[in-house]
Amino acid sequence: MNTLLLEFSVVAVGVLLLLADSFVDRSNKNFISYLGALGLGAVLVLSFLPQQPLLTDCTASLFLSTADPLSTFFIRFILIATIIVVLMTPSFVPVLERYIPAERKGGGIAEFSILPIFACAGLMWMVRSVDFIMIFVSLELATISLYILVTYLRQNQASLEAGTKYLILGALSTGFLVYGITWIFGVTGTTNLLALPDAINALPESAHTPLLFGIALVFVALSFKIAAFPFQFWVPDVYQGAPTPVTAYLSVASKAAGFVVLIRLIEALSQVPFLQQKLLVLVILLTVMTLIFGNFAAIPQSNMKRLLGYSSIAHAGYLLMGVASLSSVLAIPAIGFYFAGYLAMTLLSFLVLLLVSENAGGDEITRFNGLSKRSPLLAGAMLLSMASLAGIPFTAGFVGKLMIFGVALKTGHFGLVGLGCITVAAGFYYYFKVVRAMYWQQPSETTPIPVTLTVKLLIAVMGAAIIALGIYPAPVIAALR
Amino acid sequence: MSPLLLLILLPLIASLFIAAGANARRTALGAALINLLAAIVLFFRYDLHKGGWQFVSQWHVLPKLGVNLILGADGLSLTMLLLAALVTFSALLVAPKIEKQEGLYYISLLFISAGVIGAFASIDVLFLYGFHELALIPTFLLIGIWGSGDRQAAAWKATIYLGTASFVLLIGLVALYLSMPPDARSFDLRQMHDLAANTNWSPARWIYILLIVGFGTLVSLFPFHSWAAPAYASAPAPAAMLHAGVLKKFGLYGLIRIALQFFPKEITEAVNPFLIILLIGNIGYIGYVTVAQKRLDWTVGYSSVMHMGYIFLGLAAFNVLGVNGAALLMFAHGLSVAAAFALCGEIRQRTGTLDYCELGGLAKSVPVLGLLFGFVTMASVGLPGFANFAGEILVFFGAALSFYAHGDLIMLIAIVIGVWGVVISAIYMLRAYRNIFWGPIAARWESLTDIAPTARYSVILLLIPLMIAGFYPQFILKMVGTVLH
Amino acid sequence: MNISMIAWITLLVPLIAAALIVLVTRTSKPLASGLAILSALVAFVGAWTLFIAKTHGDFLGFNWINVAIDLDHHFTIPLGLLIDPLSRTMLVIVATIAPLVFIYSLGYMKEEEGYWRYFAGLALFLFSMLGIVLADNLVMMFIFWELVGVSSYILIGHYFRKNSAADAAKQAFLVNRIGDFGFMLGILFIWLATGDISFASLNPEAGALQGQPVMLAIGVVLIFCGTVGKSAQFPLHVWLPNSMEGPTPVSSLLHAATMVAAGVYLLARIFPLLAASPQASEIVLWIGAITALGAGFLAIGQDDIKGILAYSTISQLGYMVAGAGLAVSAALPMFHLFTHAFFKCLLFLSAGSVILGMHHEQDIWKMGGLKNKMPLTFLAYLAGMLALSGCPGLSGSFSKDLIMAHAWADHRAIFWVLVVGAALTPFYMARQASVVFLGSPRSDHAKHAHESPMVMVLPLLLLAIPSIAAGWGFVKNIFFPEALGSLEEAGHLPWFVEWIFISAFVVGIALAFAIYRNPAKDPLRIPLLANRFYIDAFYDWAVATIQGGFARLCSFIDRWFINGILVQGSATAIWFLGFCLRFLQVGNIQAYAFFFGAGVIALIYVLLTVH
Amino acid sequence: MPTLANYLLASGILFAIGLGGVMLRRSIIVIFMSLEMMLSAANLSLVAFSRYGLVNGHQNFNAQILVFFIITVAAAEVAVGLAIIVSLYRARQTTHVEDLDTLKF
Repeated sequence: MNTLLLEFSVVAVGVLLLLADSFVDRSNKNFISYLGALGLGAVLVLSFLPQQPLLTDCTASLFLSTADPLSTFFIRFILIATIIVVLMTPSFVPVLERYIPAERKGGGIAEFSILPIFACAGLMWMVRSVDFIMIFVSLELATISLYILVTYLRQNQASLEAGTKYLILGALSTGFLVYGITWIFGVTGTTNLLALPDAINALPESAHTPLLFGIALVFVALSFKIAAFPFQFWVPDVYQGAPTPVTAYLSVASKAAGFVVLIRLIEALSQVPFLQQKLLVLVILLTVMTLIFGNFAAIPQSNMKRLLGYSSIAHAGYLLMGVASLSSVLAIPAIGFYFAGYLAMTLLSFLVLLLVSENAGGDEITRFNGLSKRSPLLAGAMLLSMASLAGIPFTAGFVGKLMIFGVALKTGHFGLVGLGCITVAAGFYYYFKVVRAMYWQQPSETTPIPVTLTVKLLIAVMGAAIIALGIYPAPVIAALR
Repeated sequence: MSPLLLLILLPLIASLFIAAGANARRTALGAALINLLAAIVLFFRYDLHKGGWQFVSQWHVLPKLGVNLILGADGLSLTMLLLAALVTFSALLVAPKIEKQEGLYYISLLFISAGVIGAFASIDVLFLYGFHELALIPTFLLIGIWGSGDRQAAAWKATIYLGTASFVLLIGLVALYLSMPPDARSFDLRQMHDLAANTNWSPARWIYILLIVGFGTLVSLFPFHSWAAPAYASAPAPAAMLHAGVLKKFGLYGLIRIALQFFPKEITEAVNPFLIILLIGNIGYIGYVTVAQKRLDWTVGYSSVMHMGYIFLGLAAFNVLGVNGAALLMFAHGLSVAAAFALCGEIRQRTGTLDYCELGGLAKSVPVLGLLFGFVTMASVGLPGFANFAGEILVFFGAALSFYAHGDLIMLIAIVIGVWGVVISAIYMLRAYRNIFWGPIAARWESLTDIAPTARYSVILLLIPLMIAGFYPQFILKMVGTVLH
Repeated sequence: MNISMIAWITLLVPLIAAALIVLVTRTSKPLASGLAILSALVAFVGAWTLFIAKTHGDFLGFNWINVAIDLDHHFTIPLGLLIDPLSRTMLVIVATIAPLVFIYSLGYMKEEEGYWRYFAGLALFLFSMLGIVLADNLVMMFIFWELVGVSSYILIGHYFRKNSAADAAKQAFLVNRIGDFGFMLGILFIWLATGDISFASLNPEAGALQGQPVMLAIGVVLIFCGTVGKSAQFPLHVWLPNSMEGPTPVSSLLHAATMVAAGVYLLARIFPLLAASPQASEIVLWIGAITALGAGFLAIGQDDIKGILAYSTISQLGYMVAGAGLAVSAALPMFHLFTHAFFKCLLFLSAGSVILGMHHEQDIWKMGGLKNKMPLTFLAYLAGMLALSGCPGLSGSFSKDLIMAHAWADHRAIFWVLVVGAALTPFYMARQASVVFLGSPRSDHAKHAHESPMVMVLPLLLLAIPSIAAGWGFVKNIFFPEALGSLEEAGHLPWFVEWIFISAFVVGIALAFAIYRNPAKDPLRIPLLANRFYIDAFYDWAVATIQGGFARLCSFIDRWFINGILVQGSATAIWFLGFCLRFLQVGNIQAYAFFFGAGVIALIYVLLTVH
Repeated sequence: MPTLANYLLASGILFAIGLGGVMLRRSIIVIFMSLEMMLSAANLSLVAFSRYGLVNGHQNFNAQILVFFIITVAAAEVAVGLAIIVSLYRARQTTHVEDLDTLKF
């Protein structure tokens, strides 16, 4: 089968779900999300069939797309992330019903679990595309659905504010992206990443400045997507305001897609001699600032969602460390593995956060007080994900950090590694704040938190994944070598 | 199925059962007892003539990168395993009745135990490291929930300090790994040995320093010791026993296994003077800090920091005598300090305070406790008959030998201060004993109940091997001797 | 049953007894004491068998430590029993006095609590002391050296609820530790220099000592530190008087007869080195002489019946050390040790009997006229006192005069110091005798004092015999067969030296009886002496101020600099940095847009400028 | 006959105005319009580039295709964006950016 089929089938799933939504009674919408998860699962299975590109000559067509290991891996990654998020939505329904004016019972709830599927399709295209046009279109497909999702609680001020911020800053970065693409195209005459290096090498010295201008603008847009300092400002606010499943989705899937594009771009441009040094310095600067800001600014946080926002900036920093070491063969496996672990631990922590904040009525860390007494299962799950985020051995987070720092050492970024040690220490601090709340403090009320079967299943799966990846990372790494 | 894997898994399985709702104390004790017996059996099943790694078994993890789960044991690790099993069992035995979250309490203890056992049983450096880290969160919980005094601050400091230190250590290990020739990279200790022996593999100096600092912090090497005393002072007795008795030895174990083995002579000799200065800080400086303490728990906590200095002295001697002495001292100190913390906990339970000013004359109301504490006191001042003495004297001979070989003045100073340290530890331990158990007894202590049988036996369980190894050190030395040449 | 078996049994039986007492018979008084005495008697029999059999040899037990340095070199610390004339003699001294004291204790401790602790301590001590005597190498001796230290700690601290006793025990242990600090270094030094630690192979010509007088001297002096501590020589003598807080039998056995003499025994053991090093022996000599004289003076200033004896012990130990320092023969100090053991033990035991008779009243100025109340004790005491004072014909005189005679030959200054000391001895002893036994009672206790039970008196009488006779020729020839022969012919002594000794004795006695004929209170009370030359006060000050201050300083640095500034400080700094950074997140979209634009410019700038 | 430079200049100015509007104007509606202006600036220069940057004599149509995409995307963005702004107005009775600062630090 050929590559684009996957994306189209995802879109098909989305459309079918919309139809299904409008043809069933509105009493119980959960089955929509289960249906969606099922459909995506089917696509995931499909993705394991052998694939070949739509057109063998990638430089000719506009709908350019590849089927290299990187894209295959991240397509599955995004599918899995979407499935989990879609499965999270039923637990979120009460909040939706609180904040959405439903003249008809259950109105506008199904879409909440359908829109991620369209975003998913966009992100899947994005990780495949090797042409700026495709990159732009797919990115917008994903982003626009995410605008809606972020603002979904349309009577909740926080959600609205977050949505507006995301909208405006996102549109701003889009503007920079297209303008950058414009200039790159103007100078080189191509929008294709694979054709770009030769085109640039052919350029006269005089054309370098406008080219660099364009590249810089494209970098700006990508840095915005992956939340690298100084383009991370939307992250904490949007994460805090957005509905929790959406926050989870933002922090995992769309960030991953952004990184894939960034990697492709850098790999393409690194074939140009005079760009290598510039790009390296640029990435290292981004890394340093992102690490410092993400980790240190997270220390004084008291709101769990916001804390996770900062922590996702911090992890972007570690991933950038991997990007800075792309010259090592293990860099891409390292980044991929880091993301695999990051998916499990982040989504798990957001799931627990969702249940707790729904039950305790807020996202502050203090709401976690004495969770170990109210629900040992949730506390244990949160403990596991926090340990993994902090990088305790036998969790996916540890192996990820190990590999990232390994490649960084191998490439000789000793300064980055040194800084990394400090930021890891900071990470211990703010992640253990949650553990402290859950285990040291006394709960305000002792009523146990109810946990549905689906959630138990999700926790079990993700927890198992965290530990399994931490002990036996071979398969994931093999998938990317 | 390798016996060592069972040894590691048993506590974890037990904690699963506890999480599922089994009787916490009985399950934990059962697992620990089986582990103890198994450890003893393995200790004596080890074939001394064959030597080397035995009971080896291996599971592939990342064979291409040279990372595998390889379990195996030689004399040194079997000794440490025996220590771990002993201390675990007696720590669980001495644990008092827990009101809140008993299950979590025992699960945490079992996790620490599994971690240390795994660390001492793995041949693969990465797993050796990873297993040790398993103890980080349980310690955090144990001190934070069931600790005493300023427990939360202590738990914070210890956790973040140790977490950071272990990360630095991890960087050092990875750098060591990367310094190998690309085709031969491996975390397998045996392969690293072959590499060091057969090729001209010579890691850089900064890696050595990184390892010394990383491992050193875990062993509270001066000046990276600030976490230790407060943590031990406020930790619940079983946690302090496991942490100070066994977990702390991991750092030294790692130094013996890795730092001392694979680095060229010129690097070690270049760095050694600084290491010696630091260990002088441990013995002399921390020794007097200990003298200044006014509470028993702080005294014992700091003393466990100080005594690390002797072990470092043995390692810094870089000869068979010194390292043998260090290994013996690791075993001895593990047992004695565990017993000390157990008795600390017992006293605290009865009096609610460990302040020298408030206590006194307890030997009248709790004679057996007093007797046992007397034994512990004498052990930690290095009295002949306890393994501590044998270890210390071997360390001194080793240090003297290395002074004779190199004639460096700093080593001479270290020896003199080290021998003087024996006086220092006598000063504070005897003062502790005199202030708590001797002198006139206050009326409110008249009616204390003497130590309970379980606690008594758990301490005796620690003292017996201590005295066996004291009267006949070969019992340990011939085991560790198989490794250190 | 071969000879080495006997030796090992002699050594180990007391240990077994001690262990059994602690583990099994804590509850039963008779069993505890019975076990201890039994073990002492076994040791007694064993010791004499070894002595009569004239056993000579080194019986290796096992290698306590045996580390393979490389394929053909092993580092070993053996545990073996070295039995030669020296250890034979010491063995019988210890094993003869010990049972007597054990039996005496039956009576003395009858009323006391902690019976089992006491006898376990005694048995442990006996084991350790025999270990010192029989050790065949330095480390082994150090091991038992420490063990006698701890048994002395236990026994001094027997009345642990008295603050004074608790402190005394602690001080005794610590002061000995300070001595052992030197001892340990000395062992290491000798080992490095000669490559061996066994007594058999000690010789000044070995290894690095070859033609290195300074090295040799350093080694010997370091080891001598052990002696200074254990034998309470100046400046480490302070613990011995305080150790009198222990029960009197303990004082007599440990702190008069045997344990404190171990230091002298150690010197005799390393005599080859000592003799070969003039510098070292000079130091030893002077330390001994100073101690002998100073302690003699201090004994005059004491009011505690045991205190006087304690200082006299220190003084006599000074004589022995000086005797060793003369570097003539190991037998010279050993001979005085031999005689001293008996009469000083006797003196203490009779003092104990007095104390019991006086209901634990120890101040001699509350006694008086006891010779009628407790005649047997008085007789025994008289024998001991005369022997100690150097009354011609009694054991003490022979050994002490011998030392002084040799001092005359080689070191005239030392000679005069020792002679003054020898004049002080009869003085303070006669003082004690007349105040305690003569005159009229000074208190009700003294009026109603009574003779002690037979179980206590019998040992006294038994000990009186050797106290008188131990110095006589034939006895001497049994115990010091060859060694003293050469010292006998005092041909090189001028005729009047002998008379100096005698006159010293007479003058001392006479003065004492003249001054102390039944006064109500001390007629000559010299603050300097009563306050022990203020040495103890100085030490207390030094420990409290200097050591305590240093410790507090260290603790302060640790608390505020290392922990406060370095650790907490860095943590706080990072927290503060984060606290500042979070305020970049102002929450206003347009501010973010501004940062965004700034970022764009920065990026462009970087890309354009970097090359 | 204007040259490529003129078009680029014009589009540059357009872009700058848009950026300035985003940074300076207070009303979210206007900010949003300025954003659209930035996009059209890109469109203008894209068309210019494909008109002047000839590839062996022919225009390069890739860019013009991108232009259509951009217009479409912009339309979608506007649709969503205006919806968001409307609901914001419903909820907060304001469309001023200063009022949107409850989420910060």
